[in-house]
Amino acid sequence: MRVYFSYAFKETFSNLWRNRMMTVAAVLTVAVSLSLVGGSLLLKQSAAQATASWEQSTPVRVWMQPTATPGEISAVRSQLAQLPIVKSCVFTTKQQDFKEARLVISVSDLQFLTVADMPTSFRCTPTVPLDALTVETTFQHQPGVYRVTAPDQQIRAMAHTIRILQVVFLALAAVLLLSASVLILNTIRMAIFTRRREVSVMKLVGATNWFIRVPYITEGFVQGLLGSGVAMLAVWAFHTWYPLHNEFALDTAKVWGTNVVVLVAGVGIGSVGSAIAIRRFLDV
Amino acid sequence: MRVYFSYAFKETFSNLWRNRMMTVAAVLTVAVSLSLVGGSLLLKQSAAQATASWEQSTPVRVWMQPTATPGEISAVRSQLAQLPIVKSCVFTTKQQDFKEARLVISVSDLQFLTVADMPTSFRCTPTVPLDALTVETTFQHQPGVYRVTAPDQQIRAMAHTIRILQVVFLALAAVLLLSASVLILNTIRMAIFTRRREVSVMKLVGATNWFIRVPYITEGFVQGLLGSGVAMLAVWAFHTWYPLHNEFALDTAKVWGTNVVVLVAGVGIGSVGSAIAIRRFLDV
Amino acid sequence: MIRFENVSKTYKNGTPALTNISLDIEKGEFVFLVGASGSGKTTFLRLLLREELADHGRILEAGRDIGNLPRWRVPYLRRNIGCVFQDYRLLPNKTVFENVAFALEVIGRPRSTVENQVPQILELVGLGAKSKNLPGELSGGEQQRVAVARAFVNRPLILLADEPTGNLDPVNSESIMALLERINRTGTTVVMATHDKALVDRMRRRVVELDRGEMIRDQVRGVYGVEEGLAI
Amino acid sequence: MIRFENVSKTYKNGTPALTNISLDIEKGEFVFLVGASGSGKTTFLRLLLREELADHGRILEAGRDIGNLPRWRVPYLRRNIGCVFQDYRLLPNKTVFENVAFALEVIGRPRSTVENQVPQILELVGLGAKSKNLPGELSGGEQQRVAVARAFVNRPLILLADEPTGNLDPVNSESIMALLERINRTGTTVVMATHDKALVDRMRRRVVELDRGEMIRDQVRGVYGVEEGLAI
Ligand SMILES: Nc1ncnc2c1ncn2[C@@H]1O[C@H](COP(=O)(O)OP(=O)(O)OP(=O)(O)O)[C@@H](O)[C@H]1O
Ligand SMILES: Nc1ncnc2c1ncn2[C@@H]1O[C@H](COP(=O)(O)OP(=O)(O)OP(=O)(O)O)[C@@H](O)[C@H]1O
Ligand SMILES: [Mg+2]
Ligand SMILES: [Mg+2]
Repeated sequence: MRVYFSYAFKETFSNLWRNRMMTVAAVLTVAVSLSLVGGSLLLKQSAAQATASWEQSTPVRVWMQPTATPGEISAVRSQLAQLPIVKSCVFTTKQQDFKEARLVISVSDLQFLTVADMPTSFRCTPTVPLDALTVETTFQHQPGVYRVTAPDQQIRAMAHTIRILQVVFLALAAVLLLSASVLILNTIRMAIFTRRREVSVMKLVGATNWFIRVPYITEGFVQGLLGSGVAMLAVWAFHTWYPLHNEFALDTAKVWGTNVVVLVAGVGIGSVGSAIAIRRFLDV
Repeated sequence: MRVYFSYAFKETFSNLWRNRMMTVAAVLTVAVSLSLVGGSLLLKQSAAQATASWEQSTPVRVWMQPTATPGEISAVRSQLAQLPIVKSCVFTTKQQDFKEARLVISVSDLQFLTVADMPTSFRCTPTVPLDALTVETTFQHQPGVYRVTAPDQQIRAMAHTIRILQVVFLALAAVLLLSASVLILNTIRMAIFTRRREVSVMKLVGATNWFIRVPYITEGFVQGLLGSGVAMLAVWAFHTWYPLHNEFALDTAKVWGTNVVVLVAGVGIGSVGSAIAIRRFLDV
Repeated sequence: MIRFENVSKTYKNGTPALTNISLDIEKGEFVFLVGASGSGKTTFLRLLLREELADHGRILEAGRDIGNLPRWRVPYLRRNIGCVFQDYRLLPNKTVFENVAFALEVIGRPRSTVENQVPQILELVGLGAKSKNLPGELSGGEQQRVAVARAFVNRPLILLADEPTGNLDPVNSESIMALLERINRTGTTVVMATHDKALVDRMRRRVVELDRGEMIRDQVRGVYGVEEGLAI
Repeated sequence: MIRFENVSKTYKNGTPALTNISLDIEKGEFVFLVGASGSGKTTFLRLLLREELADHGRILEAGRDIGNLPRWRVPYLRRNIGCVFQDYRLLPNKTVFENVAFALEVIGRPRSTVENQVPQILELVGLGAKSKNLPGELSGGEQQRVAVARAFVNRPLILLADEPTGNLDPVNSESIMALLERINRTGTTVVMATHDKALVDRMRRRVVELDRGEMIRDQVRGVYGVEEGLAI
């Protein structure tokens, strides 16, 4: 057994070195594909995080008329609580709104404002940003309601765009993983093809099937490992050199999580690709 | 000469067919890479278009005090005209603002509004959305200026994101084109490698170097052509099945333009890749 | 040791290579397989290695029907059979030493055995000085001798040799034949396909002649051909 | 036709293959190249094809120093030389017909010539029935005959044959030799490396003997070896 391990080890690395051009190409392929997968995952997470933060920062606001009766207010409140598309609502009193107004309105105008002038309002977070529109149409003509302000048109377009981008990134990641597998499979197929004669000789001198297979499998494994190593560096470099700002910024844990996915994918693709290639093309 | 053309033609296609597994793999590689390039180009154009449209729809607005003197107004106007970061400005009079206000404010409130109450304002389009901030700080404390409203925080974040995405897409496209070239080169290298014996025989029976080279070059060309054909279909399918909405929607001409780029890239990569592979590995 | 029972083999493209061959070879025998080019000699040897399967009939080796052998047992069958191929079948990426060592490594022999026996056998075939060369750097006859060394190195029970002297000058042929005889004397069964008339005539061993796939002669202490007149 | 002037060749790994060879071969001559395995016969032929370059000395073919030939002229040189290799060098993806036709297509012969001459030459080497087979589906001797057919088909000025009968039985050898003689009678210079003692002794043509890269004999109407005692 020890003899065999040392044989398989030696064989794997001498094959990798002998076909170093091909090794480099395979590693490069995996690296490119997995960098893209990693990048897509980062962007996807980042977009998801930004969307979540926007949901927090731009609530639908249901403004009550300054003259609204407590009955009208509590009617709206209970209705909001029942609406499934509304995640949570906070009621702001005239005092709170007045305080907020003082922060945004210039001092010269402030003299005309009194607490009584201020409307009261509900700040509501819809379950998904696009539901804001529904909230708006529902409460617009409610008695005692002055106006409903929802995140404006651009915010809505943006949320939509981000959802499309998420779909696109996921699709890209899937296609790229597939193509990386096909390419590793192909590389190993070519390796086997160029060594067909070698394999036939091995079979004739009495090598068992596993004896022949193992070096190819470890070869694919090493290629996958190297490729995902490069991809992990690329993901890390991307994260370091192009840090995303504001709501998009990702913390280190998420980047590491992405790198773990990249590593597992690379190693899996390498081993599975070579195993399939051997099954299909080696006939051992 | 006619004999030669028919030979090269026959040889190219019988090679493609004999190594059909490899042909499929190479075509797939090119197709995947170029689909991504095409997709990236589409998204880039779409993002650029959306940004442009937002620039139009959310101008920086410089509001004058209702009491501003004509001198103050013209001072602001000339200053705006000189600012290089401002693309264009429109002056809206009290009447126009009043008309606009009637569209957004509910009828019950309208009775309190008079034309005289309305401020006058400049709607300005900054050269790039992010310059809005500069306009804001510049005019905030100008005499006669009531307030400057700029596209809000989210819009700015969005513009920033889109610029990052453009960079990322361009980088992706570059990396993918590079990797597609490496992969075609590698495929043809492998093709040559597996046919090294064949080439050495050709040389020994007196085939000239061009005689040997041409079928490989046309082989690469055909692979590139097929690959970009598939990629063009993918781009078209993407455009048809996931139409982008609102500001992102692209017209057919732009999609065709992208497809032309994809085609040229595929054919170029195929021919150049095989030419380089032959130079490097065929030694003829 | 080896028994053919009404064996026939037709290749996939319809070429009949062997027709209804029945034959017994005892342990320790030395058999020459002769016949014109394309008469089925190589096919005969490939059937013994289970590189091809017979269409009809049975082939028994050491009492086992090799046609019924499960796939995973085939490598173990082959470990008892050494073979020298007409086209050498050396690994082009490995040196002469590695090519020969390979036959031992495959069956799990320890490194010490390999380092002991390989130089010895290479010396025996006259290639001690070329053990670090790649097969591409050898002459045709030298490659043939490497193939012979590889077939010998693990002392198989049966030795199949297809034209092992086809590319060798008379002197080198002679020494390879001497080696084959030595191996045969240790009890190894040797089956050798050859065109070398002088050699067969001189050795006077059992001769099996094939003609277009049929066995037309099986002669103890035979000669190469009966109609010698033609060859001159 | 062919002239060697103090030619030496050492391979990159330091193996000396030919040492200080000087030799003249006239147009229409038939020369046997003999010598032990590894003595440099194949190297001699490869130098003539400019597959390798000599380290020292000059090789002239039809009055031209082939060492000075620009690279792009090399294919045209080779069109005048037919060659049969020890390892056949057939294209494994092409059928027998295509392999032979290839030698004509490469030099731009029209389709009609190809379709006319190829079946003819295949008939001549006894492979008319196998023209649609791939080389992998042929026996060793049959592959060798395909190689011979390919070398003949475009009627070259010089014919180099490396062991063209190594894998052939005496009857087939005989017919190949008859073919080579016929070609030679039409004025083609033939250089043939061989180990077939019987054949050389019977033909009584010029014999050049190499020994470890040195030319030790150049005999008109010679025999295979002088020290025949050893071979028996
Ligand atoms: N793989 C194959 N597929 C189809 N036909 C084959 C194959 N191998 C051999 N043949 C045919 O089978 C017949 C016998 O071939 P075989 O190789 O056994 O002959 P042989 O006696 O070894 O000849 P030689 O002395 O020339 O080597 C030949 O006619 C050959 O063309
Ligand atoms: N490509 C090569 N690189 C290095 N050494 C080589 C190469 N080809 C041949 N040799 C060596 O050069 C010497 C002469 O080889 P060559 O092939 O010319 O012999 P040969 O006379 O044809 O022998 P044979 O009868 O066995 O074919 C041998 O010692 C061989 O090992
Ligand atoms: Mg044979
Ligand atoms: Mg030789």
